[in-house]
Amino acid sequence: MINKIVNSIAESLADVKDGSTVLIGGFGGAGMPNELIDGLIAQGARELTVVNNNAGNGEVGLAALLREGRVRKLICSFPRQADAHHFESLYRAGKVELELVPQGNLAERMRAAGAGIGAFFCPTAYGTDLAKGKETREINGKHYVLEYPIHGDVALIKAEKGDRWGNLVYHKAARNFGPVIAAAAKCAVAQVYETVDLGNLDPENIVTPGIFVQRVVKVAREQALKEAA
Amino acid sequence: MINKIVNSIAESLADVKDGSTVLIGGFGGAGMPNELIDGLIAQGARELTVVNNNAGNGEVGLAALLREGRVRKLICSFPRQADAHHFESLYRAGKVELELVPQGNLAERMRAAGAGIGAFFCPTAYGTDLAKGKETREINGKHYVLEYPIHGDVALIKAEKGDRWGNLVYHKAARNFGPVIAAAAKCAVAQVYETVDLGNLDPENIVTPGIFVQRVVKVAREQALKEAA
Amino acid sequence: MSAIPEVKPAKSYKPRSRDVIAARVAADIPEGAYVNLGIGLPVMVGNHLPPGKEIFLHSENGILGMGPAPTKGEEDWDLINAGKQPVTLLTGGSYFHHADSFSMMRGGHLDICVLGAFQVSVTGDLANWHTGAPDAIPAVGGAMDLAVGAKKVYVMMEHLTKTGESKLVKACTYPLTGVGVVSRVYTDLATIDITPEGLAAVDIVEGLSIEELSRLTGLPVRAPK
Amino acid sequence: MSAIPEVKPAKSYKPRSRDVIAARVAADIPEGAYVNLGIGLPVMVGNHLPPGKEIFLHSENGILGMGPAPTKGEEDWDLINAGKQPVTLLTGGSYFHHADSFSMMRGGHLDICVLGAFQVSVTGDLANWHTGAPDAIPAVGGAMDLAVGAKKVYVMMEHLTKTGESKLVKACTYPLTGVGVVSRVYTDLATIDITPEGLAAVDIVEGLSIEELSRLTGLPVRAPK
Repeated sequence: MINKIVNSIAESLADVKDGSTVLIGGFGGAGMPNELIDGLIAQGARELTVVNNNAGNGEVGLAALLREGRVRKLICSFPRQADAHHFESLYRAGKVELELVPQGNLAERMRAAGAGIGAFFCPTAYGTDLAKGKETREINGKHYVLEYPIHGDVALIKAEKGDRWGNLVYHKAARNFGPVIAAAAKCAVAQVYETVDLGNLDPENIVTPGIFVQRVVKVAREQALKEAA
Repeated sequence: MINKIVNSIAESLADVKDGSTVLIGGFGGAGMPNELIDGLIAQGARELTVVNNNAGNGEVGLAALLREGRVRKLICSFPRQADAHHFESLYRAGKVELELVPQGNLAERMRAAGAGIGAFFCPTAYGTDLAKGKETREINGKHYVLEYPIHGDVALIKAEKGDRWGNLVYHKAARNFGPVIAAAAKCAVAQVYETVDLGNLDPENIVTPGIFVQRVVKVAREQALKEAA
Repeated sequence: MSAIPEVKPAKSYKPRSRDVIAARVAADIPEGAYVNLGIGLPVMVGNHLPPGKEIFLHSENGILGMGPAPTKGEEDWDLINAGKQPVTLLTGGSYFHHADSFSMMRGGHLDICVLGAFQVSVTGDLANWHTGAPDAIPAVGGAMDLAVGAKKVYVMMEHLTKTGESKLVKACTYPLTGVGVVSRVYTDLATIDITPEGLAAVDIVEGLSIEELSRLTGLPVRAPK
Repeated sequence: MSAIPEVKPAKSYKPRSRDVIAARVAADIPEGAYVNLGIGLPVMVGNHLPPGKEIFLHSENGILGMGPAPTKGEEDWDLINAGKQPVTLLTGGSYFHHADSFSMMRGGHLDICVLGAFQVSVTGDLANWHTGAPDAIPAVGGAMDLAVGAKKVYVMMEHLTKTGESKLVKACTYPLTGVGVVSRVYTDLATIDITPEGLAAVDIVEGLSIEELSRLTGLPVRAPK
């Protein structure tokens, strides 16, 4: 019997290595797997390359991971926010590298990783500083920039429900990067509020099929955390 | 009020022009929009480029469109089937052009069209006759072939239910190419067995959001047709 | 020599308020349009969409059919807009993941996006993501994806900077967001189309002449037809 | 001269039946594996998967967790496999669209695919989609996507053609499906790994010597360890 549900966050992250690329879901606080990130802090992996849309908010989750000095490089679309002060200090001190990527390229580059695409010509950012040094090409009169996939060693996902085969569903706009990073990482770990029996999720409505998910771990619903995020 | 539900198949296809590229959903008989294809035959458009995984089965749908001589070119992954005799005769007589595309490239090239990607490096078919004359590149030690999007003027989709904003859900493996071709075509027309009120489809479970669908038309459930397909 | 005091001419026009600009943008959005309202000023357009018309608001984080802010106490922090503010979903709306959401932009499925700007050039170049200041934390979000993807890119901005310089320029001096992407600009002074022949006013606030608008803009602006 | 009749040596081995080959393939599929069984011969592997093990069958047309054929009268023609035959869905299975389905292949998410073949070369080249006959209707389906995508590509085929030529060859003469993609070949005579050092038998049918296997194959085959 295949059971991808593990008993603890510690177990779900036990083998994350120093220097890993960690894809983290979430857009602002929605879909941000704070409990898994706390687990990653406790686990101790260092020199991480982290991919997330933002650069942490306040003191929880990614902000805490940054504060603890575990992040060598952040690949991100929007690190500038009122409460992203940990990132800001580290960045100004030259202690974290930033690769700024337009949000759609962030999504599409990870989608390419999951789909086995070697590179793709994308119109976004053509003619801007974010395309500097990149290969460009005109195709049918339109200008494109060549973009490469972003592969992850680990993906940290916040979903709503999961079953023992790793099937996932999400809650509203907390879905955001979840299904994309699940496919882009070697080991996708999903925190869920509910683990359900096989068959409880309608096969028509499964958003991330279990093939993309290696581990599922249940966390308690913490309304306070969600609002703080 | 926006109402994408049209009253008849004739109305849904009234403006299809000669020479159009028509993306047709379905894999074998599953998801094959036979009623829409019958409508296209009645509508009369000629010199069509048709994209479908197969080359028609028996006497219905795509097979009938081929038989009627409306197809100039077929872009397809698997035209060889026991009951694809109309295609076979036309092909042997040099009356229809064939572009053979690996099935995943067919899907990914249409996905690229819908996603605004200009071209992509794909490992499929590298070193084979189907990559002959195409640009190749080695990326991180792996070989890729450059593939271009397939855009459609019209997409013909078979879905299960649709609402007046064009939101669609499918039935089991009849989903196949539907969501992909909806996004790849200028005008996506979906035949559905049920038109439902707005809100009847759960926002978490909508498979094709209405932004990708221009017209929805209700057809009667014809078990006989489905089995013949 | 007795000095004759120089009389500064009284300003003969009143700039439009942000709400009036937002309402002006909203008036250009037809029923059935798929629209993305950028963070900042453009969000205000949402407050001026005519309630009788069905217009589909897209949010980059995976929402189509976005509704207004929830009433106090009804917030769901899993349902937020691009600016991370709680929103609602209209009946008929849907959720999807980020790759699909940006396919909607990049694939040309959005009819209109409305963006803020630091500068817009006469050729439609847009600068709205970075002031170019060396110590600024750069952040781009979805602006570059929207700029190349939407069928029409509308910009909503003040006509002049706080120091009185035109934000409509011959060539952007701030880092670009997109090249030749802007169709129309809505400011507190006028609505102006970017055309192959240059700037063309669609409307001007009452009391402002086309000559004075051109002078303030530092560029020739054609009079409305 | 009185003729001494030449005695043809009796065949000392019996080739494996298709079912036995299928069972042999099935024995190499570990629990939890994500597996695609190609149309034709490989479909038979499904009949030999041990009922106690959970193995996930993928079908290119958007199914994960494919189950066995339905009982007569229970067919749903919207639920078919790659060979267009009616199937069922296991509890816990899911449906998805074609682009996602081929992402599962191309993205390296499938552990194993089992394909038929016309020829396999010593370097793992696969030829299984076209005989090269000029009048044949070409058809490729998902074979090329599977060949480059799955972590391991297993081939299941007769060892020899009907005219007695080896289908394991130095270089394929039929048009290629994929270059250097095959890991292991299961035939009616042996199970053979494609290694950087050449062909290496894993097992051979009883009574067939490694020398005779090599002779039939027309290529050196290393003996099983």
